[in-house]
Amino acid sequence: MKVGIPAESRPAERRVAGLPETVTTLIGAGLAVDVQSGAGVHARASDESYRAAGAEVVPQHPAGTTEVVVSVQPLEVEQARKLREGDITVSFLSPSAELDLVRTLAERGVTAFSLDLLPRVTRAQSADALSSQALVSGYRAVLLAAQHLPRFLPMFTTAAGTVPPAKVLVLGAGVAGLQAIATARRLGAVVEAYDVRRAAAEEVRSLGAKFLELELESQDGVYAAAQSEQFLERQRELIAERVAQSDVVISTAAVPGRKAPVLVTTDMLKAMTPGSVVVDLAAETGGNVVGSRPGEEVWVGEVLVHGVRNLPSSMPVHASRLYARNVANFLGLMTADGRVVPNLDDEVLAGACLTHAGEVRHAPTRELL
Amino acid sequence: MKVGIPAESRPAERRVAGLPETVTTLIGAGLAVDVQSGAGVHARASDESYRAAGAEVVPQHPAGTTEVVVSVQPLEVEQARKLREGDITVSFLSPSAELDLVRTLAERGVTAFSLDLLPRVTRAQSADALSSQALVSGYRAVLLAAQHLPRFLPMFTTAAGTVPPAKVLVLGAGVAGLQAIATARRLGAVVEAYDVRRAAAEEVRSLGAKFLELELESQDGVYAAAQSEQFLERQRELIAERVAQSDVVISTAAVPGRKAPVLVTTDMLKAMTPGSVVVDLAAETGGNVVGSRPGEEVWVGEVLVHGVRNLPSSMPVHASRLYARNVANFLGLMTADGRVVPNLDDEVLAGACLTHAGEVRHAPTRELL
Amino acid sequence: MNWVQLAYLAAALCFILALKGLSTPRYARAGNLVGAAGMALAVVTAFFSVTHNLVLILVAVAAGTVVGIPAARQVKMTAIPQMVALFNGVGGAAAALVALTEFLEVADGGVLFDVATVLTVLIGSVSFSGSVVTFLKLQEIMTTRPVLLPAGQIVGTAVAAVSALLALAVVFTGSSALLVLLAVAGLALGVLFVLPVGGADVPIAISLLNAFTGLAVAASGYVLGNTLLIVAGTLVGASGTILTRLMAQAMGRPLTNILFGAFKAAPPTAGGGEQRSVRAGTVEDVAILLGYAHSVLVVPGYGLAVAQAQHAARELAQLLESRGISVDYGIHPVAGRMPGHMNVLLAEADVPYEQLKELDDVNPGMGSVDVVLVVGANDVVNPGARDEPSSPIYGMPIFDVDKAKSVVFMKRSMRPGFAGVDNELLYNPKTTLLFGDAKDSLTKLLAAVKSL
Amino acid sequence: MNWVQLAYLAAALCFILALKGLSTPRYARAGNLVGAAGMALAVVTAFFSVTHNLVLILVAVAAGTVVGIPAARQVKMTAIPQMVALFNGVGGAAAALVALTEFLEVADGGVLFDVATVLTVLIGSVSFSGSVVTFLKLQEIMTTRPVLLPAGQIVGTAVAAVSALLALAVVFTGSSALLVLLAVAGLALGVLFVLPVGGADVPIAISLLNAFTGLAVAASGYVLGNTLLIVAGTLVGASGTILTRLMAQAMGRPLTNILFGAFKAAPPTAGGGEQRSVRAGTVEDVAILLGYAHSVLVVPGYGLAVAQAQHAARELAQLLESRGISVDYGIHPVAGRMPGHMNVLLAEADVPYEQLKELDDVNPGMGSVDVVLVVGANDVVNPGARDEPSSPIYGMPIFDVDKAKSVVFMKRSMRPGFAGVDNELLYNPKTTLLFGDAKDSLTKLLAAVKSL
Amino acid sequence: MIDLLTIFVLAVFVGFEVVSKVSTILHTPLMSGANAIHGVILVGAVLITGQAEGGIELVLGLLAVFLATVNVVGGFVVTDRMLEMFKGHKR
Amino acid sequence: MIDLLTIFVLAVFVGFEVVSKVSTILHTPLMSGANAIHGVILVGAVLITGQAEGGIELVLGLLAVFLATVNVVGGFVVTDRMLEMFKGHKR
Ligand SMILES: NC(=O)c1ccc[n+]([C@@H]2O[C@H](COP(=O)([O-])OP(=O)(O)OC[C@H]3O[C@@H](n4cnc5c(N)ncnc54)[C@H](OP(=O)(O)O)[C@@H]3O)[C@@H](O)[C@H]2O)c1
Ligand SMILES: NC(=O)c1ccc[n+]([C@@H]2O[C@H](COP(=O)([O-])OP(=O)(O)OC[C@H]3O[C@@H](n4cnc5c(N)ncnc54)[C@H](OP(=O)(O)O)[C@@H]3O)[C@@H](O)[C@H]2O)c1
Ligand SMILES: NC(=O)c1ccc[n+]([C@@H]2O[C@H](COP(=O)([O-])OP(=O)(O)OC[C@H]3O[C@@H](n4cnc5c(N)ncnc54)[C@H](O)[C@@H]3O)[C@@H](O)[C@H]2O)c1
Ligand SMILES: NC(=O)c1ccc[n+]([C@@H]2O[C@H](COP(=O)([O-])OP(=O)(O)OC[C@H]3O[C@@H](n4cnc5c(N)ncnc54)[C@H](O)[C@@H]3O)[C@@H](O)[C@H]2O)c1
Repeated sequence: MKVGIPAESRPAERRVAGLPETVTTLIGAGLAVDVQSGAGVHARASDESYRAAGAEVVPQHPAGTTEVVVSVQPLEVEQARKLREGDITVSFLSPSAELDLVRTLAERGVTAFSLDLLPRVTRAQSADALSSQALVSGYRAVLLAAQHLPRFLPMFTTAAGTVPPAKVLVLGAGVAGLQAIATARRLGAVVEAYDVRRAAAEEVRSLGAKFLELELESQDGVYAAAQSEQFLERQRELIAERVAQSDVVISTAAVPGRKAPVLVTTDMLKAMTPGSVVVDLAAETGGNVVGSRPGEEVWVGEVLVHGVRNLPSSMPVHASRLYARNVANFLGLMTADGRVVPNLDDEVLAGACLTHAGEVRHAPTRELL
Repeated sequence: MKVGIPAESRPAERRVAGLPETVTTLIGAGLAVDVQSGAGVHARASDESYRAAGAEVVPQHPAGTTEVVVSVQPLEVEQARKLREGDITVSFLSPSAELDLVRTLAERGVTAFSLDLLPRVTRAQSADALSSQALVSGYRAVLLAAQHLPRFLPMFTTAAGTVPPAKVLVLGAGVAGLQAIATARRLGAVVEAYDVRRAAAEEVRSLGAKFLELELESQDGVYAAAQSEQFLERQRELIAERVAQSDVVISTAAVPGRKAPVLVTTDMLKAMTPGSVVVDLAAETGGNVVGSRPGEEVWVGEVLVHGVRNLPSSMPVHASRLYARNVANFLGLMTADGRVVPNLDDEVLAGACLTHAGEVRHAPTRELL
Repeated sequence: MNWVQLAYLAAALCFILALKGLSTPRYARAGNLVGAAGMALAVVTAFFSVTHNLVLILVAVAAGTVVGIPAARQVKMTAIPQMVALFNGVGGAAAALVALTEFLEVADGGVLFDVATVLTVLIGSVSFSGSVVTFLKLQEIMTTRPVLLPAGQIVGTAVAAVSALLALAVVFTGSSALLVLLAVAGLALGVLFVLPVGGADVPIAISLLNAFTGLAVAASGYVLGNTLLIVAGTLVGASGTILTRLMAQAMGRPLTNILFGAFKAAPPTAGGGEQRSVRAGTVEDVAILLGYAHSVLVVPGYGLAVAQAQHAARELAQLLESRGISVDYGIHPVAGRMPGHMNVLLAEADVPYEQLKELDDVNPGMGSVDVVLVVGANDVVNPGARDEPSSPIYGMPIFDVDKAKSVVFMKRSMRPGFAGVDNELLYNPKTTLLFGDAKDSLTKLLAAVKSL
Repeated sequence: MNWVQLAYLAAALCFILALKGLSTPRYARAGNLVGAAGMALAVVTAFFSVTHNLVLILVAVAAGTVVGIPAARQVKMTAIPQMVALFNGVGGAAAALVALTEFLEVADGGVLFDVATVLTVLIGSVSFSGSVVTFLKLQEIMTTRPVLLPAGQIVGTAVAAVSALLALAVVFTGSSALLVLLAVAGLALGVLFVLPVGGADVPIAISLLNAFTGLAVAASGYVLGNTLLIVAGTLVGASGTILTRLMAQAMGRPLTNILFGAFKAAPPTAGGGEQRSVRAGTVEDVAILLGYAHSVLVVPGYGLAVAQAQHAARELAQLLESRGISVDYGIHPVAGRMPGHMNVLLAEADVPYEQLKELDDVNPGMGSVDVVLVVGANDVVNPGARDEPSSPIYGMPIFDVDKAKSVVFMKRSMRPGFAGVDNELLYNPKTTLLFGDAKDSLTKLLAAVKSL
Repeated sequence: MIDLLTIFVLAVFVGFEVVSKVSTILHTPLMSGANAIHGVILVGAVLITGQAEGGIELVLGLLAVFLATVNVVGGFVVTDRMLEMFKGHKR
Repeated sequence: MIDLLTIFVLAVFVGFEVVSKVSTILHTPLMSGANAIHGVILVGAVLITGQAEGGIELVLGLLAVFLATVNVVGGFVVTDRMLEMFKGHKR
């Protein structure tokens, strides 16, 4: 069976779903690989290097010519139309934003896996592309903030006076948030973080940062759901107070499958020191910060709000490397004897499967259609 | 006596030579201060804050209306023409590039101090603006490189595989170089550095980085002078070998009053991994890297060469803060009883003095005229 | 005559040095040899005072040797404690016999003589019968559980009272028959003393009986007027007492409890673990394990991060390296709670990148790793992920630390890790648990390894 | 009679406990008190054996008390060593007198008695005269430099030979006159023994003489057949010997050298420093200084960076804090070799930002800082920058650490810092130098403070 | 008698001091070594048997010699075996 | 005699063990304390003087008592003064 790796066509996408090293892995598993010419250009993988790894470099998109198509972004609908029944596709599908595509895939009987639906169980970790890309986002978010900040992150005592360390506030301590905490601490900032998950407190402290405790206790549960009004009010107060004290705010709060919670209001931004920087990693799903727009820098008073769009793409070599391995590991879960045969009894595959045999298997998406 | 702080007029200069806090210091020393409206805009110091500190905010450039003019960049010749005999100016004057200005200042009998000529003796450290701005440059250079690098600086072992740490090579371990080393190490990179100064080896190691030893010994001396051909050859070999192994090169080598030494050739760049980043802090004085141009990003093959121009300006708040304190401390050296009266017998003032009483006192500049 | 005394004094010196040596790992073996040399000197010297029965005595010594050496040589390492108990018991019996015999030989030795005799016989018998019972327990010839006789306390008190009365009677009457009765009472007392002791406490009981025998020997020294016996016996008595206290402390059982008949059943040291037993070690145990290893693998996990123990871990590793031990860190892809969690921490602590090893670097050679130090990790070393298809973490690659020669687990409790599944490795006989906050434990370990 | 012996035994026990107590800072005072109590018990007991001259004896005791207490009370702290020497000397003299008197009283005590007497008199006299000379030296009544007599070795050997002959003669003849002569020879020997000892070594000599007195007392115990004197004297003799060795080690002078007449002049411990003397301390000294301080200021400099000692410094600071000591770091604007050098290092070691203090935070309160720990800094604490207008660094603000109660300087040598100027602070009497690589020294300090 | 008591007291001190800082791992070997040392009762056994005029004393004495020998010999050998782990590793 | 020798040997051990781990700062106080302890010669001095029948023995004995008292009293007091620095600081 053949796996196809297209050059990404969505705007500003610089990653690629397979690299020469994962091509080697796939070929080792008995598969053949087609790579669209130029697919790895941003990830610094030349066509020759793919060839050297054993892939065939083809000029066109591999949809319709390979049984499996792996990509970072969802396929374009026109490419999806070329897929044949039983073909498999693996990508971030963001189904709620791609309903046309989902319909097409279902109609054509394609087995479509969306890595953003992957169950976060232990066994699936090596295929967990959300985690691996969030790692990149967290790291880059701090670099972005440091770059835009007109001041130092670390403290310096020098002959020309002492510069205090910058204060960084991280809202949401998931994978990206934790990595942002770690990176900001590396650069010498004083970091504090807030999250609604109970376990987050210990996790934040395990990185040497301060966790902001809401006096009021939240309902337990891995992911935060809607909360009581009292809770939300106390949360707003706390965040308002801490935002005003911070030089940098990095917000990463998200609730899977929903709009991101709004945590930082315009008033809060106005209370910040002039020149402060806010990086909103949740901008693409609605934003944690009022007024942030994905891919844009907005000045709110004297505060720069950077709404993030596809941050991993800004570091294509390593982001692709992690993603490509995730994809290879994911294919590994369903490859045997040189054939990719998904067993949908496997909870991991079942969870990640969006459409199969003409059916939309993901309930929330089905409801949206 | 009055000190004037103009808004900087040179392109892309975002710093300012005085901030409300240093205005307070100057007023405390018995001086009055005029600030040109909008001078502190990038450094996030509003006209009100200057007023609150006791300064008068004036609409025009203070040249000709105050006895002392302090600035970051050299004055424009037209402003210099307004200065009266005996007026004092303090700035980075870069005399070799500003011969017209030097002539004007000398003709008008202005006492001009150039902070880039300040002797680097212990007592002058608090006025050493070259050091304080180099600190900023070293820090920003690493952020710049990290930002452009398509890969991580730190190492990560994750479920999607292990990413090795990036290798950073710092050429020239002066103030900026050392700070670059420290910042890159903070971000988790593996850092090595090279310098011709003998003492640099220990200084580099004192930051936990590796120092590249040339088997051949250099002539001793604080600043590196021209070297033997054999030495230069061995140096080229060593640098070529290490550049090829590096993901990031940050070059800061400089020889005061001369063109920067050329250390990295185009061939060396071509041997680097695709996607590598070179930041040339010496670009403004000729460049350590062949082909680097100040303020431009040049692709040499698949390597990005960033020629730096005025990096401190990219972080105006803290760069201004350090610079303004340097300037205040410098004025402090010659202020008594509310009057600024330079005593040119003082080695520090004498060293920094470029023109005085119609005379160009800095020998190399005099020769150029 | 005088040189005989000097020889005895020299022997006593050897014994002191022997105990001193035995208290430090470095000189322990030498100490034992010095002790043996002192003993040889003492025994040879004693033969110069023999006027009768030389041949018979030599035969008895030969017989003892023929029995003792093979027994000591062939016993399995795991059965050594009961063997020590047995040797201790026969020593106690010998002391009692010596006093008894001397009592028979000497007409009237005065009150102090009688008192010393009575003490020797009583303590010697207690030590003998007590040791035999501990032997039976450890050898599992009888149950290892505490045996609580009905009205045990009362019977014990009664026997003790009878012994006391008999002892007084012997001192006043000088009757040998009563002395023999006293010996019998002592035997009973010894049995009653040890019966209620449960499995884990038996070694403490042995140590106490050992100190008893020392005292019996010292008392017999008074009986015979022999300073060597006094000195050696007292040494053993004193050091044995201290040792018993140290052992009790190490197991978290206050000695007073044990001395005052509270040899009741106590739960094993650790908290949960349902029915199954785990081995909890002390900092010193682990320190010696590490200090005498050739290669150590540190496997950090989320607990390292929670404890912020990265600096302490690096310090310990450096200390071990400075002692010529090779140390690596095994970094699991999902250790911690975010990708690269361990990298961040260890970079902060300045651990050289070259020491960070991945699964594939380490697992093939795991068999030759002497000690794996699991610092607050759990899921990433859980063999269930490899061996139990039913486990929710089945299929995750792990560090096969169960294949190393020994494993030290640092955690605070028996609670599971992130995945919430029990870890078989905790119950592995190779595993020593070191309970407590990881930073705390590491700091203590550091001090302990330094003082090796 | 028997209870007298028991009282003596109890006193001996007190002495043992006293020495034990005196070996640990925590119990040192208590130990001294226990010793005094034991002494009181022993002396009171002795009075029960007094049959003659009770009043005279009481008068003598009263006189001794009247002389001893004020002497001990009023002596300046700096003059204590010579006072100890003097007390030691009179003790030696007393022992010699006791033996001499007993020799006069007892007709013929046998060879062992004679040998013990001879030893007591000889050692006691040596101790007395030797102590007197050390007193004179330390009190600077005579020169503190080594006095090397012409042909000193030969004279010494001759006097020693004469003493030996006299000793033998006394044993064989039993002549009291010869014994007095022996005492005189002993006095000469003591003088000869101490004369060549130079300033710094005098305390070692005192300690050795102290051990000598102990032995003299033990020997006198044989003379009098008194076990208490034997035990107490031996204890002092043994512990004094060990102590002498430890002191010699701490000063880096092998004891063998000292014992074999090599009491030659030796240069002060440190390397350069031209003529002027500096005080180099040991790790233990500094550890106790730190362990008993209330506030400590760490001033790091370029040397901390060179040694990469940031982690070790932070560990030490944390340890001190855990003992309730307040610790701050004084960060000088130009410490190190680049702006913010210390910040980078201390951030890496995770030192909380709140502990980083600047010049203005620290200097006003410097007078109340107990110990300033200067870790590889130099120029930034050089008082010349403040006080000497001619200094090339004049005008640079510094940490006024010379105003703190004491200063510990960690560096490798007497070499100056970046500015190349000598630092007066090194010669300040408040300053203790701890030579060696800063990381090394800090690591050792850490262990030493832990073991306090 | 008081001398013997003094000896006793001093020996107690020596016994205490000498083992007071032993690490856990050496508990068992130390106990075993001490156990071998109290086998010194063999000296007593030899002495009394060497003076026994026959009869019950001789029998008891010989038994004591036998038992004490087992204690001594077994004790030292078993201790040595336990201590093998400390052999050969250079620091 | 052999008992006294045994006592001597044991006391040597106790003396060694008891001070073998003292830290530098305690060297001088320990020396001074030991110095006070050997003032126990006062006991000997009292004993012989208490039996002296007058004459030279009495004079020598009284002198010994005086000197020994100075040793004892001065020794303990001076040691206590030295140890004042360890007073009162709680860990
Ligand atoms: N790396 C990632 O990206 C990521 C993300 C999310 C989840 N995970 C999951 O997290 C787990 C990581 O495995 P792991 O072995 O690192 O951690 P783990 O399995 O969660 O075990 C951590 C252990 O550390 C102990 N501990 C906690 N605090 C401690 C302290 N202060 N001192 C000493 N011990 C302490 C805990 O035991 P006590 O409570 O008894 O002390 C616990 O058993 C995996 O299951 C992985 O799937 C990983
Ligand atoms: N901060 C800046 O931006 C900057 C830049 C350039 C120059 N400076 C100058 O550098 C100086 C800084 O003052 P400072 O007090 O930090 O340093 P310093 O005066 O240079 O003194 C450093 C001391 O550390 C000792 N040392 C070196 N390596 C050591 C090691 N491994 N272990 C222990 N000690 C070690 C050295 O003594 P031994 O050799 O005896 O060990 C030396 O005396 C100032 O004079 C400043 O003007 C500063
Ligand atoms: N078992 C595994 O293998 C595995 C792998 C990856 C992640 N996870 C778990 O999932 C968690 C979340 O991962 P993620 O990064 O994808 O999360 P995410 O991106 O969905 O959300 C980021 C964070 O925002 C928080 N958040 C939501 N609403 C908030 C609010 N109103 N205010 C503040 N914070 C809010 C969430 O609690 C979460 O921690 C991780 O922390 C981890 O524990 C598990
Ligand atoms: N005493 C003080 O107060 C004080 C203050 C600041 C700096 N300094 C000293 O001055 C030194 C230089 O400071 P700077 O940062 O202004 O220097 P710089 O910017 O002039 O030069 C940067 C570095 O480039 C190096 N260099 C020159 N030619 C080179 C070549 N061919 N190859 C490699 N490296 C080369 C120089 O040695 C120098 O270290 C500092 O390191 C410091 O020691 C002293």
